[in-house]
Amino acid sequence: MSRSIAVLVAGIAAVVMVLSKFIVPLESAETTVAEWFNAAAAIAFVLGGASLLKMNLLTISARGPGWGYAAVTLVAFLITLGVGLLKVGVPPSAAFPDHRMGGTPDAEGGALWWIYEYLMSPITGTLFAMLAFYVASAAFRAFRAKNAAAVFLLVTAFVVLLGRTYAGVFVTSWIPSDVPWVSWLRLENLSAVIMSVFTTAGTRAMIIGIAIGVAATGIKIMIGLDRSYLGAGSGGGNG
Amino acid sequence: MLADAALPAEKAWFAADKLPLLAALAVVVAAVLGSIALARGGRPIRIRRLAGLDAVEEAVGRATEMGRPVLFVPGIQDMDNIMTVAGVTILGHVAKVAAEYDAEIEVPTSRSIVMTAARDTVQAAYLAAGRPDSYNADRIYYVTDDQFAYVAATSGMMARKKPAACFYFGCFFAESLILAENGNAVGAIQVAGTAETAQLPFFVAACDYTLIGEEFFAASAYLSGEPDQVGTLLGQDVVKAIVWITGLAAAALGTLAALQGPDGALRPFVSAVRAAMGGGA
Amino acid sequence: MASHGGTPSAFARLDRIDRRWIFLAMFVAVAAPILWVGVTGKTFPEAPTPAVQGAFDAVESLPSGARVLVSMDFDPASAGELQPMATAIVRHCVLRGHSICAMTLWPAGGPIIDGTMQDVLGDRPDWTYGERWVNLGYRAGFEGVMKQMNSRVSLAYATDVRQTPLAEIPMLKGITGIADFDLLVSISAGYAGAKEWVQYSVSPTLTGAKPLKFVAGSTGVQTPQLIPYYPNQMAGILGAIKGAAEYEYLVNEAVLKADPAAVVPPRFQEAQRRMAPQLFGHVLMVALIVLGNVVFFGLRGRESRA
Amino acid sequence: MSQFQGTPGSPVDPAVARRANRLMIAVLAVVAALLVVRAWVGTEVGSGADAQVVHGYGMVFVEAKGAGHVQVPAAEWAKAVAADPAQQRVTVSGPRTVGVWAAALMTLAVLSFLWRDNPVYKLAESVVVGVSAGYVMSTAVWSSLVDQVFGKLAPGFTKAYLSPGLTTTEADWWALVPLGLGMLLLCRLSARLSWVGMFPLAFVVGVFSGWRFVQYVESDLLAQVATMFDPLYVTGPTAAATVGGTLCAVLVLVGVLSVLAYFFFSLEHKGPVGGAARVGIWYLMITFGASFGFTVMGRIALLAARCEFLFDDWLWLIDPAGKH
Repeated sequence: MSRSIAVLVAGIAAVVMVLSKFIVPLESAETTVAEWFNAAAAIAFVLGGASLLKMNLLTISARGPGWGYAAVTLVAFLITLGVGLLKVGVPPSAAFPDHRMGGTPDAEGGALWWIYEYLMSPITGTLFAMLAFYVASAAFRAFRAKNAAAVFLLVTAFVVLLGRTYAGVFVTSWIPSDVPWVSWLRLENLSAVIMSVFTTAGTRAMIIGIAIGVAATGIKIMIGLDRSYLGAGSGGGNG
Repeated sequence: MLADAALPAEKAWFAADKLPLLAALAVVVAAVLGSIALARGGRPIRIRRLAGLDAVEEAVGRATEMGRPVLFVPGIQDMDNIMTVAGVTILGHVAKVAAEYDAEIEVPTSRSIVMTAARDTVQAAYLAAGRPDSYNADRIYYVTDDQFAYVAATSGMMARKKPAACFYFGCFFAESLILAENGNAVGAIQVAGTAETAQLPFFVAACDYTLIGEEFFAASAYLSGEPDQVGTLLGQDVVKAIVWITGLAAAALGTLAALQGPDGALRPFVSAVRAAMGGGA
Repeated sequence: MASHGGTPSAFARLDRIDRRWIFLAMFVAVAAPILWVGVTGKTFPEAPTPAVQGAFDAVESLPSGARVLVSMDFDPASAGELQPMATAIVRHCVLRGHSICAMTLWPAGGPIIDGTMQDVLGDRPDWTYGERWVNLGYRAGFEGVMKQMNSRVSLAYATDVRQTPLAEIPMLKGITGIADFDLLVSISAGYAGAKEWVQYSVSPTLTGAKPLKFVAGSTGVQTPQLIPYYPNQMAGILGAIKGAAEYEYLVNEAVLKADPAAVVPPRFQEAQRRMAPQLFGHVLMVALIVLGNVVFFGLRGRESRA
Repeated sequence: MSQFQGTPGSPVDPAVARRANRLMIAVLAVVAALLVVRAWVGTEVGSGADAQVVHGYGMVFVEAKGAGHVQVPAAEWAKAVAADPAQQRVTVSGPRTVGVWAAALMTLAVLSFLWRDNPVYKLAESVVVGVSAGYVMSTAVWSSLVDQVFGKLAPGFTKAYLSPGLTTTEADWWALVPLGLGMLLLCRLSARLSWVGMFPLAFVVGVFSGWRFVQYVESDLLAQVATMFDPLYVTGPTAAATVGGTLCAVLVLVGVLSVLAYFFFSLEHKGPVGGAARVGIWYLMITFGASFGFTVMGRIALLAARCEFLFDDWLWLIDPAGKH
């Protein structure tokens, strides 16, 4: 029963949003819904924090494997949240110099800014930078020219990798740049042609296909054929 | 509030410039719903052969010969991600082939709900293959939610057990590289499928077969056998065919208009249609 | 894998190489040029690609005093690639006399706006807040924020980050919806970012009377997915650090052309400096792939002979 | 568990592993000793008569301005000290210098994973998980909930205690709707009540899929198909430009149509469809190759940024941006 109501809610919401694109008086309905949507998105972040709290508390109380690390996460979370909500050390805003809560929570000089600048930035930045090492290792051990398709892929990758740095200019500088019949063979020009012709065509076809797929999913949600969203929550990962 | 006052008093109730969009939406809706109705009506819909799916049998067969396990990774996202759902559907097929060949199948997951879903799927596959006794739930286990910890544990497992076939079907991020690299190092046949565009190049370069984007969803729809899913697939093909023909006609018209020169009769028409579709002048 | 006889072949030894040597090679390939460039201060000349030139022209061609909405949709994890772009585009806007309205759709984007504006406006006290630039900050809601801004910016943002109501901000006078800006810029690391701006805010205006001009800066991972939108749905794209370097080069050239005696502060050449580690990193990658394949086919040849 | 050490190609032989570890420690010790020596010698900041020698790494200088402090290059400090040795206007900032050290150590902690999995890496990872969640949550509260929800329900209280710039004075009870949605969403945390969370989720999914349905078709289908009106015959200023332009235009159209053909699933790849699909796969491979190149480019750029931080902000080995 409640599932059917949920499916109905989703269907009606979707249809109204589609109609508001065409029926002008519905535009204000759309912006109101957008406002609710945004507030729900903000609360989803609160939900994320709460579920992190719950998970780590469970790990700690059960003394599960790595509970010490869970405790570190918990302490880091609570400290950051605390200084953020209380605006610890935040310089007051120029317009309201006497108001304690007038400043921006992450303004330079505040405690939350310090955490952002000196803990969050370097660690997330380095976690992403690690991918440079992994891709190098995979380059040596996994990217094999096993078939013609892979050869095509790797050769294109070489052209782009070299053509997008000075290496391309250096390697093919012997090709005259003022003879239009051959100058496109210079690596820097060739990589530009790959982008403007092949990537444009290939990606255009792909995004057309994806758009059709998204539209089909939307239709199924509107008529209640697709209910997979009633499943579970999700997380993310490093791209 | 101020903005409302500035608007003209007599406002059209319908956004006229969106008429082409409405037509396009109508075409898509008609194609998809019509095809679903067709599929529900019991009309058989053929799906083309997918090299990546054909490779499943070959890879599992080889694993059986070598007496080594088969590894299946359903991505690192939860069941609300459509790629994970598609991955688990394909897991059903792989498990069925494995059951028929009597190969061991190993499924480490990054989410506990995915583990539950994977266990149900694999058990059903073993039952369908007539070997319910060979099903071992312990081989399908949850590792950790954390991305790199998951990939580290899975890599370690791969190094120890040396699977002869590795399947990666689902939503992948940076771990795609590390998994494919380790699979390569143990000499496994690797088959991947994802719609995560940034990871596709790496899978194509490092795996033996890759189901690319929509191909991945098509494989899942085909294997699920549900008329709604197969019908949707057909509906999408119909829209693609319309795009194909429209595109060809557009190119012909555009070229003709260009050949006619700036004063040609076709030019205003082409510009108007193009602009109405949102393609500039 | 296969080693024949007592001593393993060179191929087999290479194939079993500890991957930490590869990590070390990558570190050296990137670190050494940084030290070298840091000491010498030399950079490579850049030849702008059409998409970057398009972005530059979009900013350049606006009349002085135009209003530009810059959405910095990234967090510190991608700042290595995108910060130089943000700095270069904002600097170009300021040099051309455009007013800037900054915002972000990413929760961790707030301090990035502050940092960028401080970098660019540090020596421009004449660029008063409220008159020439304004910081709206972060708002949760992704596409929901775009939808609201399409009809009225004040629906999404009641005040700026300094708690000033939008109606009292001089530079936003006459701005109702997003299409009232002369240009939209998104420096984007993924969702929500440039692609969503194209879909939700730019494309709907293309069939109307005043199409919204749009320029995107994007990470290497996302760039290929934006290419089909150029030049129809976006005026230009800065792709990865190379795009940033080209844009920096164009802006610096324009400065030097206007005043040959001008000195370009080194903080405005960040991306150009980064092209040196980039060069060696790329060459190493190519070399590793080639070497890996030589080893692979070398071993396979031996196996089939044995 | 040292997962990466267990992978093939790593020193599985314990003696080799021990030797590698000893070598690593020796290298680190040498680097540390060199850094100590360099700190003792000192680094010169400022120029000419203003030059001062500083001993240490990662120091951040600030100048008092208004209510807060702003970061200034070390050279400013050198100038200020040269003018007045007792000045207090430009000083070393304790918290920020500690911050640079913390950032540097955390950077190294993450990089240490490359050597092998270790507790220091796990510590950095645990810290960042907690810190990011806390940061995002407090930002969401301040930037969205305070103004958009609390401010509408209790404008007087919010203006007095939380958000002095608030202009609304009367309560807007419609704001209860998003609040209610949010409360229901929070029910998902409880096992017993999680079914209640289904409704706000259905609302969000419905709204979102309605928007996506329209915008994908408008932007990625209709507007993209519109580009196919591009003429296949392009005239350029020279013969080469005409040939090149025409060829490119033809290649783009052929590419779009052939890749689309590859993604036809209800037709077997035989005959003309098969031919088109085969051309399509070549286009896809080139597209992926370019994508591969761009992705690698991005990864390396991020690494370069981290290296620059270590060498510039922390170790003061280089000063390309004039920070010291």
